Amino acid sequence: MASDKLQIALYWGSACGGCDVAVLDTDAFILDVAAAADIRLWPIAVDGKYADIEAMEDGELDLAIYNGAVRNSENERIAKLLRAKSKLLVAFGSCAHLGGIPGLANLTSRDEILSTAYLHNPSLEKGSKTLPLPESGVNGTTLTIPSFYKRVYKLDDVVPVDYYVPGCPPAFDQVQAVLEAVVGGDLPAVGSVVGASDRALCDDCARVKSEKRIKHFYRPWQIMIDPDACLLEQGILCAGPVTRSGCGSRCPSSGIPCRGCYGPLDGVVDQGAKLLSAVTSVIDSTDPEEIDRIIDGLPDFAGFAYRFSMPSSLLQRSVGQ
Amino acid sequence: MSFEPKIVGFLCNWCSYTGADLAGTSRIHYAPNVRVIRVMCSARIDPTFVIKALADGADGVLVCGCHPGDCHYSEGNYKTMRRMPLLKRMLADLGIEDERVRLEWVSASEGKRFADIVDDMTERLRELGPSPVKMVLAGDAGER
Amino acid sequence: MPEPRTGVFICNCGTNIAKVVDCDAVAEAAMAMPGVVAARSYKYMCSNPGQEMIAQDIADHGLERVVVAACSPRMHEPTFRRAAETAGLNPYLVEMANIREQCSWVHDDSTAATEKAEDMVRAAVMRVARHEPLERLSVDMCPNTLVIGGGIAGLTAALELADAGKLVYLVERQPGLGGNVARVDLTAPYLDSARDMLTDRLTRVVEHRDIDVMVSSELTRLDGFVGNFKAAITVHHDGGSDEERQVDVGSVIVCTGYREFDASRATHLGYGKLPNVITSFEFERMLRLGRIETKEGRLPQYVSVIHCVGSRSEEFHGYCSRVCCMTALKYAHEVKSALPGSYVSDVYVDMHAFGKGCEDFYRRSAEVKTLFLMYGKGEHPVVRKADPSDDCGMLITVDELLSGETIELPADLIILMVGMEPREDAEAVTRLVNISQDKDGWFIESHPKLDPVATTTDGVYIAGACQSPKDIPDSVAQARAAAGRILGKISKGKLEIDAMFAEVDEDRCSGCRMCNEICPYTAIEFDAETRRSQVISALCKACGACVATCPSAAIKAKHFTDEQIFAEIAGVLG
Amino acid sequence: MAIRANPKLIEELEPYGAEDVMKCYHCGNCSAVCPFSADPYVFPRKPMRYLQMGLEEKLQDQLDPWLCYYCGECSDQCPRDAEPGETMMSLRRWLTARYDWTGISRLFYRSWRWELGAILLVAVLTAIAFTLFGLSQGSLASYDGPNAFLPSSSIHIFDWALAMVLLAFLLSNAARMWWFTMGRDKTLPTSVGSYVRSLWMLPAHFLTQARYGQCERKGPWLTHLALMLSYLTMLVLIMFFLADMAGGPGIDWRVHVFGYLATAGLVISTILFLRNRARKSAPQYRHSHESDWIFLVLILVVALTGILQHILHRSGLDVAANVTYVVHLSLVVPMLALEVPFSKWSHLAYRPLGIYLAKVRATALARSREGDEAAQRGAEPAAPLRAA
Repeated sequence: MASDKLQIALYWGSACGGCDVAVLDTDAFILDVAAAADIRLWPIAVDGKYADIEAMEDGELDLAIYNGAVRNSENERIAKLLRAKSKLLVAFGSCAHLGGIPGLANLTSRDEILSTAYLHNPSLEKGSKTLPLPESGVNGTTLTIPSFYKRVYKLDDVVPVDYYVPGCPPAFDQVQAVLEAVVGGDLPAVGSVVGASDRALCDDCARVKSEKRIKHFYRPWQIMIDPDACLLEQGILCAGPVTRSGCGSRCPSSGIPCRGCYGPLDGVVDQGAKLLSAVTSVIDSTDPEEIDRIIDGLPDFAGFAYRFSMPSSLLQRSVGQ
Repeated sequence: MSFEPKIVGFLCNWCSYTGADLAGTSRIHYAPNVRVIRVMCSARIDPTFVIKALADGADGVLVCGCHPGDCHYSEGNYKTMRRMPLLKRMLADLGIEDERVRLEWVSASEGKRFADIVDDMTERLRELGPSPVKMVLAGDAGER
Repeated sequence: MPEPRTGVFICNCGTNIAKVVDCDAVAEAAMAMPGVVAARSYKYMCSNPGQEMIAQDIADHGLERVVVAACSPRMHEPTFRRAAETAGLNPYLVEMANIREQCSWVHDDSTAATEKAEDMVRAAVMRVARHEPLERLSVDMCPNTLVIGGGIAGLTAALELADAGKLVYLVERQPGLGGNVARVDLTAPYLDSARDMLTDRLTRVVEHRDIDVMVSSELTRLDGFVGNFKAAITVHHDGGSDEERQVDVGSVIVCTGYREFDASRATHLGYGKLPNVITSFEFERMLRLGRIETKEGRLPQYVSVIHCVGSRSEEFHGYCSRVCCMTALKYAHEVKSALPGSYVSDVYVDMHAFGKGCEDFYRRSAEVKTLFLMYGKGEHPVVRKADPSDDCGMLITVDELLSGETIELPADLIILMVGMEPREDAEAVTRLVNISQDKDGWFIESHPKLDPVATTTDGVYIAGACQSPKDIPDSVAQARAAAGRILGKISKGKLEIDAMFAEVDEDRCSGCRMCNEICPYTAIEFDAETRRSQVISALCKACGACVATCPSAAIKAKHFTDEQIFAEIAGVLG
Repeated sequence: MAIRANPKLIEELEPYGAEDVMKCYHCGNCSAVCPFSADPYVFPRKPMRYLQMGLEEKLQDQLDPWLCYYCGECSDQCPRDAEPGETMMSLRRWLTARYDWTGISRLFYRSWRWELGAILLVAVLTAIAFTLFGLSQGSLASYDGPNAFLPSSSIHIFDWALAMVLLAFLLSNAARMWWFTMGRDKTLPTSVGSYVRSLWMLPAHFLTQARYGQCERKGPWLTHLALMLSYLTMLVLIMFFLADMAGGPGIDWRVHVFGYLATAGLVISTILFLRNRARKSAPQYRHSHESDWIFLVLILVVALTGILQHILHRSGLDVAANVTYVVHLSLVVPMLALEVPFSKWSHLAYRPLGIYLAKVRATALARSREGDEAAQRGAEPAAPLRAA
């Protein structure tokens, strides 16, 4: 069916749904979108079928917004499908952009995940041995389900991506901005991150920064947080310095350290390594034992440093067998 | 033929690199497995470099700086002293064995010490075998 | 973008490299490397024909980058940079692969060595492709000098500079000039008068039209960098009024000297409790007044000098204070000549008489029948009041080493040779002028042997006892050395600063201030207005600590950028 | 217990010849080159240290100075010209003065005028006494025979009387020496046995001066031995064979041959010594205390007058012989009466005694050390047993 309306599709891969909610969060604006555009696919909100997309001409879609990481064969299949059918493919949110929270699964292995979930989960009935298989025969018929990949990929590991909208989830004003940009047709260079700043979060963070010397790391609940001072200077691990701004510094301003969902800045190839380098550099000690004691205050550092960017890091995953 | 590890060595210009040069001028022989990259100060060594080397296929990474207190830039090596322990902990979580990344203090006069360190590290890595990084990533590329 | 046209030059260094590394094979392999348009192996690259070959190839092949695989860059990098420069190529577009010191000289397996050499060359090729042409900075040199401290070192330095027609600001905290030397009577070993030594200098300094003397003054702030410092000085006028002065200087000489050890800390010597136990400086005052007597006004029959008070001890300072031994011998001479009937004894740990004329002085003191008593390091003499029946006022108990006996030595006057200590505000000074202290608190020179008056901060020099205990000749020598260094810099007019320094990309800096604390040279300034950090290039020594620290990759280490090092990593790993 | 140092002591020692001791900075070269310096007697360094520090008591207890023969090696080796050898020499003089309870020797050593004055006085008195005695009972014209001017029988008695007196002085001083160096020290486990066992050393060293022989330079030893033996021979002849000596005019070779040898020995050795001292030919001759000169000169003139008297008598010039005899005696008497107990000569007793006592002391110390070790061994539990 021909239409002069903007043809768009939204899809969620391996995701929590937060990104879709973020789109809905645009509030009344979403109605303008609905007015200005035909939403051809949006599993969470409208009734569209893969078949309809497959039936399309290549490039029939103007815009495909993909949120979530690529964890299984279906995620990849739809990513490829949308890439083919859409003029623009936007990686929306941390998972599509960097791998996101699901990407933390790369710190362990597929086998461990499956055995934990299907063999050793306390909620399972005794002796259950059922493991999800791509194909399984049930009284004569064969059932197929998407195959569960060895690890999590970010979107551009499987298809070329035109734009990235970072955030977990992206701030709604940016969702709006992106959509308006597309409507207005004024788009930055392909491959760039849109709806975010080129500076670190600290640029927008209202907390007062001074020279940094850290003698002890605390979890946020361990101390009375000074509402005005830089969290890091108070010994609270904050990913702000290694994270793109654009979120409006919502976490730090509410006393919660930045987790880095907007991802690293241009020129930083590995967000976790950079955070490590920056934070350890300002440890206030020259005594190895004391230094060890101080970094004891940073448990599961890999988990924190790569919370949103494991699959986009240099090693992409744990290589332990 | 037995496995020959490739080691990337990051050496500070003033102590360790000079020490390595001294090993040369003193003709102290050591294993040819190390590939040295010179930086002005060990403090320039961004943990990213270490991870990059591993990601690019190094079987081990050796980081050398001036002995604590002797830094040409007075306190650069203390930054290294702070970065490396946490880096090693993080790499352990990422499945990189401890022996693969090593921090040593080598002064400009310790050519022998540098040679011994390289020999020792090479030997340990021979026993440990090739780095898992390449295989695993290659494996992923093959079949998701 | 296409890889820049690169030439690779492999030196055989006679046979030094060629006998282990197959240079031709390396050259051949190099030809296959990205951007390489010419690769040669030659006997001696550092020789004139070798350098001409490089220049020629730059012209013939229009080379944009040059890689020289030869000896250590610490050896010949300047040579090959010059060679490139003569051919009109920016010197920073040259990279070396160290295939001699770190390859041919340390390996014997030819295949492995050749393979390694290839990796090293590949790394250099890939690195140099990402090099940028850099220009050395040139800054003006302000011909004025700030001298902190009006002791013998400060006065000497000031005169040296002023006599050369350069303006000197001499800042002295005390109301009067002269420092510790002004408290001394005669000087060892030639027994000439310190007063004479000083007065002539003092008058010249005060009258000199190129010396601006500020007494009762303190340096409160020093900003800027070599050649371009701004110093803030507070002058305390009598009457309590303070005057703030701002002066521009190109160099600073720190001559803050020392303070004497507080003898009352060595409780076993009874200083402060027994009236006739006095410090060397108190005795100097006696000598200057011309009458050696006890507190009771009697002439002492037994005069005892106790060495190493506060020095060379586990308890206080481990170091030797350097001048006390000869001063003590001087006392022997002065006492003997003033009171011929008296008995002088020196209670010491070791006799350090290494200076010019000092051993001879020691011999002469023995000849005037000075009794030398030695005690062990770590032990200490104990002073007590004598009994009325004794023919002396006090008794010194000491385990005498050379006799193995524990003895009691009679004494009427005891002189404690108090050692030297860094001044109480030494640490404050280091922070003001950004130099560092050693474990004992003395200021650290940039090289203990080859650069004893410069510091790790360009343009800041140290002279005299603030660097370590020192006698007058050494202090004077250091002061003149520092002045000489400065005059040399001034005579050049301009200062060249290496192009290798860090640079902040203001469009990326988020003002997180992670880097501020990192810089050992305080070369990083935070601008509170713009909330951005900047690197003062003249202060930067290019260590790169801040670059590795910057979480936004906003700081770039010129000539050691991330890209360059990544390329090198990829290169060595083939 | 701390010992009181006395910085003034050195000044007291100066008149005895210790002038350079303060120059010593205790490198220990002297003790290293000395052939006799050995535990428990380490010298010259240690006595020099005691002297510098003025540890009077310690010095008085020292036997070390008597173990030194002043070969001069130490002074040669001394980098500071502190003259260790001379210091030891002056310590011997000082100790001699200390041992002597009369105080005469202190007087002599500190002032040569006193010494010389005393000698002259005694000489004059002796001369007068013997002249009056001679005239009272004989004739100046007859040297021997029934009315001899000075009959050997009476001189013989006089000699013995004098000898007894001297012996008394010497022995009492020797006793004091023993008391200072051994007797006082109650901690010293000496036994009569150890005294007896080493007794042989006294005559042995007295007669041979074997230790002196161990010095590097042999010359001084031979000269010294010659002087000593000649003197001894002469003493024996005079004390026991005076009659035969004085008898004449014929020459009785059985005794006179010894007489001649001894006289020759005396004359030659003293002349040699005098020459050396005059020329300062070796370190031990570089510093001559007045007492050294007086001693040598006295022996020489005694010997010469003796010879002269002998010749005159044999040539029948009895008057001249008798006059010479009186002169001879007036030199002999002060020599024996003053020099032997109170001055340089006394070392003929103190040195062998010193060597002897040193030996006894050393054995005693060794024994007490063994004792301690034994005690320690006893204290230790029997380890091997426990192991078994």
